[in-house]
Amino acid sequence: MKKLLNQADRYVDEMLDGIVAAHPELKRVPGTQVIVRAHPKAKVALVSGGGSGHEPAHAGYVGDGMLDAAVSGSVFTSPTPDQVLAAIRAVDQGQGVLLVIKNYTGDVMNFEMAADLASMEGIAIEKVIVADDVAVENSTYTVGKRGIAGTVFVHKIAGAAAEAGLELAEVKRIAEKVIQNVYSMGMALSPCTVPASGKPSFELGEDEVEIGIGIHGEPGTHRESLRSADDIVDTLLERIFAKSGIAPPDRVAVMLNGLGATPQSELYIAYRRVAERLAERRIAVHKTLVGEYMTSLEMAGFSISLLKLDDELTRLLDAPADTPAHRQR
Amino acid sequence: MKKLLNQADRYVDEMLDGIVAAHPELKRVPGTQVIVRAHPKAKVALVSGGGSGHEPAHAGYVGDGMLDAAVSGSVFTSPTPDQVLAAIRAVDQGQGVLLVIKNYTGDVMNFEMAADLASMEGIAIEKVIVADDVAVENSTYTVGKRGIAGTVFVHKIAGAAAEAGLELAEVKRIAEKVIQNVYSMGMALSPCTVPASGKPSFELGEDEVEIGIGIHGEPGTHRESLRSADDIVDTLLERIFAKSGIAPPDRVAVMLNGLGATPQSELYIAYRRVAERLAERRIAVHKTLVGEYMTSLEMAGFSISLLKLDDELTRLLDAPADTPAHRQR
Amino acid sequence: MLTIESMQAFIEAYAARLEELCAVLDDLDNRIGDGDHGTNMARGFRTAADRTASGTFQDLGALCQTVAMALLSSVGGASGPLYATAFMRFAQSWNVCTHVDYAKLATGVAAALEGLRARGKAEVGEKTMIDVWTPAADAIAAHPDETGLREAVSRATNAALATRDIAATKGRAAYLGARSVGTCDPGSISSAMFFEELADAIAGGVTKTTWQTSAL
Amino acid sequence: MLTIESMQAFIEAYAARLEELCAVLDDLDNRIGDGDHGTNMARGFRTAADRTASGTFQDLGALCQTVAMALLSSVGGASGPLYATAFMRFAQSWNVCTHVDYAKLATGVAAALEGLRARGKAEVGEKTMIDVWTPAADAIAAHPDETGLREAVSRATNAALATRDIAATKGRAAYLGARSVGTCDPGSISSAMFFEELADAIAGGVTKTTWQTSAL
Ligand SMILES: Nc1ncnc2c1ncn2[C@@H]1O[C@H](COP(=O)(O)OP(=O)(O)O)[C@@H](O)[C@H]1O
Ligand SMILES: Nc1ncnc2c1ncn2[C@@H]1O[C@H](COP(=O)(O)OP(=O)(O)O)[C@@H](O)[C@H]1O
Ligand SMILES: [Mg+2]
Ligand SMILES: [Mg+2]
Ligand SMILES: [Mg+2]
Ligand SMILES: [Mg+2]
Repeated sequence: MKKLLNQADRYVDEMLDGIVAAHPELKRVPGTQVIVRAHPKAKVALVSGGGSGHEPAHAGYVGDGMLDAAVSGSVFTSPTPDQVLAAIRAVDQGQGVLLVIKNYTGDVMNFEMAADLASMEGIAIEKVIVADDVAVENSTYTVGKRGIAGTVFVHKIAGAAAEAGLELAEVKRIAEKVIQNVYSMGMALSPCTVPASGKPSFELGEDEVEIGIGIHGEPGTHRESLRSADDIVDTLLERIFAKSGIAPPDRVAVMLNGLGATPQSELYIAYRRVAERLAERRIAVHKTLVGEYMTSLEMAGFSISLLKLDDELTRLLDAPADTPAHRQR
Repeated sequence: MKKLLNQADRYVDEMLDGIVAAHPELKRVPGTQVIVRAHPKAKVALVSGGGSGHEPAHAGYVGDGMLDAAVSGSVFTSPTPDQVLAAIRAVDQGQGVLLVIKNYTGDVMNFEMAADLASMEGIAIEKVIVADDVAVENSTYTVGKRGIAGTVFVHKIAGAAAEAGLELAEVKRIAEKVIQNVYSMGMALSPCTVPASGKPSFELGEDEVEIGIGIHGEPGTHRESLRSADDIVDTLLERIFAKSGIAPPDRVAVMLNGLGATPQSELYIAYRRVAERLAERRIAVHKTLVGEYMTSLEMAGFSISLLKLDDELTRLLDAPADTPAHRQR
Repeated sequence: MLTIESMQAFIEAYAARLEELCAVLDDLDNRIGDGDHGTNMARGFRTAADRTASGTFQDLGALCQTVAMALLSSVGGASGPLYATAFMRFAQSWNVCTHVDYAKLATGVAAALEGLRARGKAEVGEKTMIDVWTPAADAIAAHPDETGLREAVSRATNAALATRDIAATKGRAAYLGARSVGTCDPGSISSAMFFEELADAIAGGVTKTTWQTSAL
Repeated sequence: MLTIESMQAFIEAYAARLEELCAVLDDLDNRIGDGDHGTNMARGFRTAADRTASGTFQDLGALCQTVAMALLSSVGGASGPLYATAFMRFAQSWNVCTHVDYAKLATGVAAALEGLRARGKAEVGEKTMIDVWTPAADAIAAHPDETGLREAVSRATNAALATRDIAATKGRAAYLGARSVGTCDPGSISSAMFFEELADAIAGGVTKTTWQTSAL
């Protein structure tokens, strides 16, 4: 896999420089891998992050109506506690900070250590852990579900809550509500290659696909032979319906998320089927996002996320946002 | 190359259905491959289009402040005149229609035939032909430069002019001004595969790249060995500077456009260098767009476009837009 | 003699030939263009054949106009307007004729060539279908008889193969500059097939080229 | 005996070993995780080695605390907080000591294990580094002498290899379910290397496993 880069060990650093060069409304906290708004607001602050390689997540969601800071680790590697702490310090306006963590052992441990350090400095800190991936069985004996693309809905809705001036406990309650109601599942047609290793994350035959894929190039829950877009969508949706119990008269927001190399044309071909199936089941769609929201470098594939909405979530989902990766008025 | 599709010959049709399913603010003219705004406005109308496979171009730019209709041909194949005519008829509000054509023999001929038919129906029609690709030598003896990603600036700026209520001749003048001032060049790290053929558009060795690539999977002007992102950016920029004569005190808008499979992280790594070089040359950057704006299916690679701005273009570039692929407030 | 029936047979035969050799034309276009010429042509002439096979036509004018409109609304790309233009010119030349002799055939082909040149603004030597239509039209004009028609096929074939050595200055292959040398122009190959099938439908007994990618 | 010097030597040796075997650990992690364990560990211990090589330290507590902070700020991922926690527990156990005997070594390793368990909430048998640290700590605790230390190395090695047959229930490999069987846990292998290098720095003469991907 050819890469457009200078040196693998400068990949994240140069990417972050590029982001702030392209978006003057963002800035980088000097000496860190933390991106913050150039013009902070007096409100509860939202910090998210994780390994790099998921762009536009997470720095692309920093801005009005969404995040206040994004912390980027090495590619697919959770950022270290000192980086997370730097983000917390940079954005705290005295009204507290909510950490949005995706449920991976590494992310959870590093963010929690940072939260402990921040608490010791007297910063009011709360955290939520996103676990939307229904591919993985949830059980108290295992690590539980992963956090994947559904995280973007947490950024959007909790971000709107914070922007509206709600206090930390309320913003956290709303973020938790999103997490309770969002269900995702993904698949890959091809692997991705971490720049430092230079090797594909797995090998797939010319007519094989991975079902139940995460966002770090890990293999999925199982391998299948390539079928039609409609069949693949049906497979993912069946599991999402089974795990979520979403049924009429539920109203949902849908995200059809490209993992990196799948053309938008194909994402829309897949979305067409999603819309068809939701219509068949008489589940109303309030809002649709189709595009690259949470990627795995240049992996080909996609994920579907359904978010079950109530009036509160709907109102916050519809609130304006103005960030590099998501704008709505 | 694995594809997420049902049948190759339903690729475009299903994609268009997916687009209107995802974006209720758009609708499809029944029985055609034309996407229009669901709520048309009384103003000069803008119609653009071309082959499919360039998503989000062109349907993604239909909406407030940009296009009124997008016509999609088969993948990488200009739409037929009857389709273009259907688009013209659908959007004409009596104030005339401007066709935005990219400079390819097929597009020019098909759109011009449609323009002739529309004129015969008494519709006021004008056209502009975008030719921003500096990779190709311009000469009166050849087909001239191609139209590539710079077209998006034409959509944005002429779209803002039309939205502001300017009359057809004025909108055309402004579109021409953008075309005169926009310069682009691209490169590919890997080919793409047209669904109907199922074969990659060209073969590249593990350390080869194509320089001066178009957006239809054609090979570029020459092949080189893979170098660092900075070196590649420098190569493209040198030629853009040489052909455009852009120099201080010029002010520019920049687009760093991903061709499909290149991760956003790498686009930002490339943009970092663009910003660095522009700063060295003391060329002021007024606005930057980094992302996928005009793609070639799942080709890996990118293009750089520089648009030289004056006050009029700047004002129109900064006007609001609200379309699936480009929103600004 | 070209009749309504032989014209219908030609359209069907050419459509079938394009379907058979679709991958060859796509491959050529892949090398120096965007890989869709075979797909475009097969789609277009299949549409035309379906619309003309069933219909009854008063004259060759009406038949050729139907083909032209079918091509215009189904091909797209560069080849769509070009081949459609050729058939529009046939339609004008053969209006009110239920059959045409070799002299009128020559006039029709000459008119089609003129239409192609007007539409595409290419000259001989630019590596486009003009390189094939020009010698073919010349041959029929010089000898408006069966010999002339067979001569047109052989000149068309040779001219199509000769595009291999030309650097394109028109059409999509022009963007490759010197890199377009070494591959035959796909539109020229489809045009040579066009004359093979046309002559076979009119006069019969044409030995058809195999058009294998490796030789193009 | 573990001294400040042998601890410094250990950190340097372990960093070099991780650099050498980085690709092996990345490969393992590629198969059942996200392919970065070698890169993470090499980056972290190189940082730690650079910070400890030059410095002068009052006691093993200060040295281990420096290592912990270096790991914490340079590794990330799951392994960062885990190995950092182990060194924080070493630091607490060996505070104010300039050298420790085997008994204190045993206490320190036991404290580190307890820290790892508290941090990662994994039990033996879940295919994590806990599977290696547990028998190693037990062996040193049972025989707080050179024999015990060598026994710890051999148990660590065997336990690391035995993770191949386990289906992961903690860490990233857990998402693969049964598919994680057949590949050794990368963190267990890096932990086995840890005990090899530690024992070699303290007692010398340890025969090191080659850790070839094909055997893991
Ligand atoms: N200006 C022109 N005049 C005549 N023929 C042309 C011209 N431009 C292109 N062609 C012909 O069209 C062919 C390409 O057709 P096709 O691949 O279907 O369209 P596109 O180039 O739009 O993909 C070329 O091989 C060439 O023979
Ligand atoms: N909960 C846990 N408890 C103990 N060790 C764990 C736990 N989760 C993961 N590990 C260890 O961490 C290793 C993976 O580390 P690394 O690849 O660096 O981090 P990441 O999984 O974040 O990419 C695993 O091989 C395993 O040994
Ligand atoms: Mg990792
Ligand atoms: Mg084409
Ligand atoms: Mg073509
Ligand atoms: Mg890992």
